[in-house]
Amino acid sequence: MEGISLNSFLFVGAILFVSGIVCMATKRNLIGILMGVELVLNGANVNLVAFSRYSSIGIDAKFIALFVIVLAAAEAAVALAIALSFYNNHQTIDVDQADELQG
Amino acid sequence: MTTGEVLKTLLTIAWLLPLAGFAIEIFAGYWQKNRFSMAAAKMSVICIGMSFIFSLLALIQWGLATDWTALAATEHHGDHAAAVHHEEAGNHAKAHEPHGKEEHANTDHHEKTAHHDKDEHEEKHAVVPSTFSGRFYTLADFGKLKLSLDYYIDSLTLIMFTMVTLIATCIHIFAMGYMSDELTNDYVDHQAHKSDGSHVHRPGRYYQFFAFLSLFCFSMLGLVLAGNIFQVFVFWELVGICSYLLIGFYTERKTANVAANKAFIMNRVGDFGFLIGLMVIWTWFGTFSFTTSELNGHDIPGIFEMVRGNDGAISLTEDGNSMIFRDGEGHALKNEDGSNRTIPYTLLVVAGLGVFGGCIGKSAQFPLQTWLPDAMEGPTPVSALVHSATMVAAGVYLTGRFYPVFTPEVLLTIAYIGCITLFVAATIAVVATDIKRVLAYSTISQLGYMMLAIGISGWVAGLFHLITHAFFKSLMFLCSGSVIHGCHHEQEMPKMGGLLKKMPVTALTMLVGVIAISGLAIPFTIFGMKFAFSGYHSKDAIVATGLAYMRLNPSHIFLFFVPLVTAGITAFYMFRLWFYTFLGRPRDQEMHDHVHESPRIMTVPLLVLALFAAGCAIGGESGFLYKMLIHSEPAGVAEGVEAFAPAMLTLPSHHHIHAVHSEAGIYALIAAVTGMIIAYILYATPLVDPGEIKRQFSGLHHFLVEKWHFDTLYDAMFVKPMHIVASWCSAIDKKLFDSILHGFCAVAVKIARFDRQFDEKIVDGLVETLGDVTFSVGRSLKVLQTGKLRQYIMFIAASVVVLFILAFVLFPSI
Amino acid sequence: MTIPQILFYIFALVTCGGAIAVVVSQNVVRMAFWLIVSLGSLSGLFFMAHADFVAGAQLLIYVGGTLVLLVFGVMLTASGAQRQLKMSPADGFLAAGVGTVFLTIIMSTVISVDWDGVSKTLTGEVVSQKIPTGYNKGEEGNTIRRLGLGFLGIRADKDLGAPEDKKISTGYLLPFEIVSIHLLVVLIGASYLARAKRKVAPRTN
Amino acid sequence: MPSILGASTIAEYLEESWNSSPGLAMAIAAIVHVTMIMGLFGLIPMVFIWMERKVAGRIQDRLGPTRVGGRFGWLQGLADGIKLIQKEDLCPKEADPFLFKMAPYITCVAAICGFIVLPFSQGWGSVASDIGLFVLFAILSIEVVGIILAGYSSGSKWSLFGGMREAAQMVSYEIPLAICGLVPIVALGTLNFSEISAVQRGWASNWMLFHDPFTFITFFVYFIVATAGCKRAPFDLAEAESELVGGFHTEYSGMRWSFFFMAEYAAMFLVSGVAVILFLGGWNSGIGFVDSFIDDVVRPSGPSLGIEGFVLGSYIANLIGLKIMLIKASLLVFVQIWVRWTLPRLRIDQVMTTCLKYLIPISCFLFLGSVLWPVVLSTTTGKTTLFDAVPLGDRFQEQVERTNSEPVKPILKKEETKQDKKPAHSNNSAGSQETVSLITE
Repeated sequence: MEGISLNSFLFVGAILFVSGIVCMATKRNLIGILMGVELVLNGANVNLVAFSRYSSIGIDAKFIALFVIVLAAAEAAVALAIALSFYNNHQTIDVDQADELQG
Repeated sequence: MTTGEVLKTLLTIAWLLPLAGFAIEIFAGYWQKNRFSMAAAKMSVICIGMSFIFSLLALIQWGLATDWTALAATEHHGDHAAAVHHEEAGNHAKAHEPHGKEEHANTDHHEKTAHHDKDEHEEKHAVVPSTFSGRFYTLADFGKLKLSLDYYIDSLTLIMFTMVTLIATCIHIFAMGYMSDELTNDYVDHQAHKSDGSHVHRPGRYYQFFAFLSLFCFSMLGLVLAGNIFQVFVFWELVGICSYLLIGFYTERKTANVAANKAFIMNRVGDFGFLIGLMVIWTWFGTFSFTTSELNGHDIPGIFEMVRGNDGAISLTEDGNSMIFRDGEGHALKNEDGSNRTIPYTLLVVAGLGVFGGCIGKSAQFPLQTWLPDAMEGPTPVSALVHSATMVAAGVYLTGRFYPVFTPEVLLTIAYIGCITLFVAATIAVVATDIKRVLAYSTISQLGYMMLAIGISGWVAGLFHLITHAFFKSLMFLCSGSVIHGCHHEQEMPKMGGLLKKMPVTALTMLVGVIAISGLAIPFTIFGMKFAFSGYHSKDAIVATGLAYMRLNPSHIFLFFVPLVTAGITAFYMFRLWFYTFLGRPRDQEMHDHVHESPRIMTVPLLVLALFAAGCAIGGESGFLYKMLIHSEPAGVAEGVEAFAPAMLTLPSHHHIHAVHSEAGIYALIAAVTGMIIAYILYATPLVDPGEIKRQFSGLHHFLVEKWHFDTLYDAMFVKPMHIVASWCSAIDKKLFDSILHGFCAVAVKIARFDRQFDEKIVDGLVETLGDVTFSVGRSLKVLQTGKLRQYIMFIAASVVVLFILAFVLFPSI
Repeated sequence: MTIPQILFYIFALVTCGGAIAVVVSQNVVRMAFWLIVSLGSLSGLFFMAHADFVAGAQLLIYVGGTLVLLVFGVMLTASGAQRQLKMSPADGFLAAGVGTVFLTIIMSTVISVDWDGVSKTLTGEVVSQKIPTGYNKGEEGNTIRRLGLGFLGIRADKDLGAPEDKKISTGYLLPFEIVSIHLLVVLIGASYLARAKRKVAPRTN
Repeated sequence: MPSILGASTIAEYLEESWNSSPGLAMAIAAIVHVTMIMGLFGLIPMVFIWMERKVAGRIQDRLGPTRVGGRFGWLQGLADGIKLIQKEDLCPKEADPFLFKMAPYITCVAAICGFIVLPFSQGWGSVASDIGLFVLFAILSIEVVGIILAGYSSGSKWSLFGGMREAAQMVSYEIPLAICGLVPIVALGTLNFSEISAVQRGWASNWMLFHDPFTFITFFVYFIVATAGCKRAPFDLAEAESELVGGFHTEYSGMRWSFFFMAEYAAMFLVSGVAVILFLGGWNSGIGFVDSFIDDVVRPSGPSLGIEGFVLGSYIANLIGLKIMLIKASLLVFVQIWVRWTLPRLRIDQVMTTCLKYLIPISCFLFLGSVLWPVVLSTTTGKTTLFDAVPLGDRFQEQVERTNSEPVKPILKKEETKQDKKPAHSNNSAGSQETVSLITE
């Protein structure tokens, strides 16, 4: 794979990661925030896979990437359940409404 | 099994049975249903009875082993001794000595042979040992010091065992009846009052009483069986605690408590001396064991051998200041550097005096005699036991047992102590009106006799009197108990009188005891034997010893005359008691009407004891008891001691005593008869009014009633000074120490005040300031906790950015 | 520009564009769509990075599973007629600013690190930036056997020392099983949590 | 990126014979493959729509299309296509126009991508991935997203209902589908379609269908689940005409509408192809001597076509294999069509119940059974398969041994390894190829 450097992968990961952060920070919809989380996790996964390809970590990084994916699925399931519960209680999905715990 | 093992086994069983009884009773007593049954008493009686049987078996075993030849030999010896007057004494003594050596060479180190079974034609029996010793169990092992349970069995032990168990059995049986009113859940103690004046009601303590009795017997037997002086001390104290428990049995009565405490504390005074003696012995002798014992694989000689060697003589160094230790074969013990092991003679005296101090306390000798009369507060069976077989006998027994360690100076002290005691107690007994107190003072007096006898080398006489006295005194106490029981716990003789018809068995058995203690006898020989009760023989022996002693040491004239006169006084006050109680007209008619003879369970022991009181010493010096005892006589007593340095005392030998025996007997009999007649005149006939005499000698009477003012004296000597010293101490405490303490306290309070200021201003201030700051910071930071998820994420992101930038700025090189 | 490079840039562009579109989009369903696009092409990137199983798992779990779930969630929580939750422009600008700075920092970090040097320091090997890929290198990205054996502790890509060490190495089987159980528990918990609670009507009397 | 086996063959041919640059060669190869797949994607629905019409007609006791293109109306599909292309592309006012337009593409892309990994004969696939089955299932699972989006973005309640139903149905049926796919995988120990097919060479008794009782049942379960996964009748609740008008595609028209159908037929073919490869011997005829003849006589014969090991005979053998494969898959599609026109539609709750309460437990049971089967069989008969096939245990053992004997080097060091003085291990991938050849031989 000539011409593709490790940095290219890392840049992609960085963009995904920062996009995820910004997504989390800006979306008022709880599910939008979840999407941001997924983006962040994928940004990390890109790095893992890239290092697996370009460094001597080897296959371990792929294992970790797999675990990340699987656990992200679990996380998404729970988060969605929370979202539904939240919706049932508040009749909205707006996270700005969820400020009962403010100081 | 050898004889020694058989004896050991039998006596051990006899010794431990009462303990088993105690354990069972005291634990079984926790169940309510056992408390008010006769089971405890029966158990107790069975235990002590079995003990008696085993003791008796041991006695028989001992006799069989020696083929009773020892007694026969003594018989020969008696003949022999009688022949001393015919100038055979020297021969005998000479024949005696190599013999002893030979025997010691032949026999085991642990065993001493009797000195008296050694006539030439009895040679084949000479090897039979008369002493068995050994070790049960090592309690503790502190290097050189071994604390162990040993046994030491000779004929004295056997006699003591048999006597104690027999008397104890009788007393137990008697007590079954006497204490039967305790068999209730609601015992009314008429002599104890609550604060509102009503009588004390309490559950009966029948089982407890018998448990304590058992423990008492166990302790006494253990003391007798003990093979070392430390063990003796242990059981000594056990006897003490048992007497404490039993004297204070009516614990609701203040007088009983005081008496128990008094007995206990008085004994502690004596035990203090005992402890000093023990320390001296341990420090200089290095062993507690009476006879040769094994330590770390080596035989080390016991105390007796070390002091007396094999010939019974004390071996002094040339300057006479120290005593050389010897082993059982007479060789001097060596130190590691080869020099002779010695003990300063003074310390030996101190050791002897110390141990005898313990005996003074235990046997209520002058000047510690005051506790014994007060000990009458206990139930009468206890008094009987204490006064005859156990408590007070322990002191005399130990004095006898420890005789080899006593130097002539100590013996002289013992003699004088005994002399004083016997006289003082007898005089007090003359005026006492409480039936039990009369008996108590007579006990003290008789104990004085025993001590005196031992002190003047009448070893056998003293212990002989111990045994006989045990029998007749227990008899009399039980009789008095029977009287008290019959008179519904009335103890004052002036309220009695004329009880002979009401309670004939008690009266007659009492009369046997009175005759016995007075030493009356028919001064003729019938069928070759003097017809006399036991007291005559023993007291006769003592008086004879005193006479012999006086002849040899003319300066100690009192040691003969005082006991002689006191023999008369004894007869007087004993008959006074009997006449007062049983003859004449009843002085308290109402009480007299209710008097009744005691049940059979109480009278049967009286009869048994009366039999023994009358006949135990039958035969006198050729009797069984005497011969048994003389078996155990320490080496060297029989020969007497020639004017011994530094006290320059000459102790009479058997031959000397024999020489004056019949003479002394007559004196004593005259004295006793005189006393009896006076008593008869005074109390049994209306010839003389004792009240008149009392008035004429009111000063003396008062002096005697006040017990020679001993209690007053002690009060003045010890109690008052102690109070004064205590008040001084209290004053010092209050004035000096308290003020110092108060000063400290004040300082502490001041410091604390300052501290409080510090705490409040600075510490609290700091903390509160911190809290306020935290609170205000939290209040202002509260704004940050918006509860808005997105803002949190922004915070995180922004802070990461800031951290990154900070890291870049601060660590640009990385 | 080689073919792989072109492919990479296409995939990378779609991935990043999709991610940014997710951020920019206001409609949740559109966000989901862009997320699908982004993550789908990300799996293409994984394929290119010779991680075909990870890529497959990415497709299966993320695109096929998680995102369907998300869309599901969107539909279950969309109340009313497509009400959109607008963010305030200030928030947007702030987030964009922070995001830009963040991205700059990460990018500069990535650039400033000498990966070859780091690798050399750590493992003594130089990271080759250019590993040529030829044709017929059939299992260049075929990692399934390695992964499978790696789960069992048999490592084809690493020298674990002596041959016997390869056999006793425990691998990732236990973590994998734990994750499986975890997943199961999470799913049960999630279904319980998401269950509509029936509220008891207050009694009227 | 896993190299594209077929493409690489062409590319290598171009590179070696025509001395073209690698990039160019690869690009040409890619274009060829894309064309072929797109063609297939266009062709398959056309054929199957025609087939559906004819079968439906016959089942309903009528003729079906008869006119277009000749005697059997075999160009009817093309005619339909032309008609649909001509139709106006409508977008409802309430719809989300962007998503509305994108949704069919996603569905289509998912279906098309499935063909990337599905081989039609030995080596005749775009990508010979080791995880072909896995990727195929993954790609098929994307399809549902398009449908949901379509249903959602149409702005119509019918569409939304349809989309939701479809989503629920497909998400549910994915589970038994994957588990049923695992059953032969467990028995075989590989996810590679080529290897799976190669193992089933020889008589039909070697087919996974007859491997053990569990795979036998699994095939039917799989077929049911796959039918449901393709939202075919009787599980076509998502587009139930009588209730939801047209379900998720109610608002669609013209070409966008046809895309959904093309995707559906493509998916039908895909799942049938997977069933053929997993259970029905793939491109093997099922007649022992025919297979032997093809592989042993035809395949190695003929002149070389420029690269080593690539001879004319192999081309012919693959062609035969392709035909066998297509026939088998078409037969299965026929069965699906048959079922559609003969069975009534279920209710949506029945559909879900069937899946969640019956198919999932059954498939789990089958999975467990197939896992335990070799153990039971080997303890009772000493063999690991009922019929004569390569024992699973041996092949696994062989893989382990090969992995152990392989020079263990990090992938990164490949370049150095090549320049190393160890020519024996210069090709790191030799081992894996060896496996494939070992199985095919």
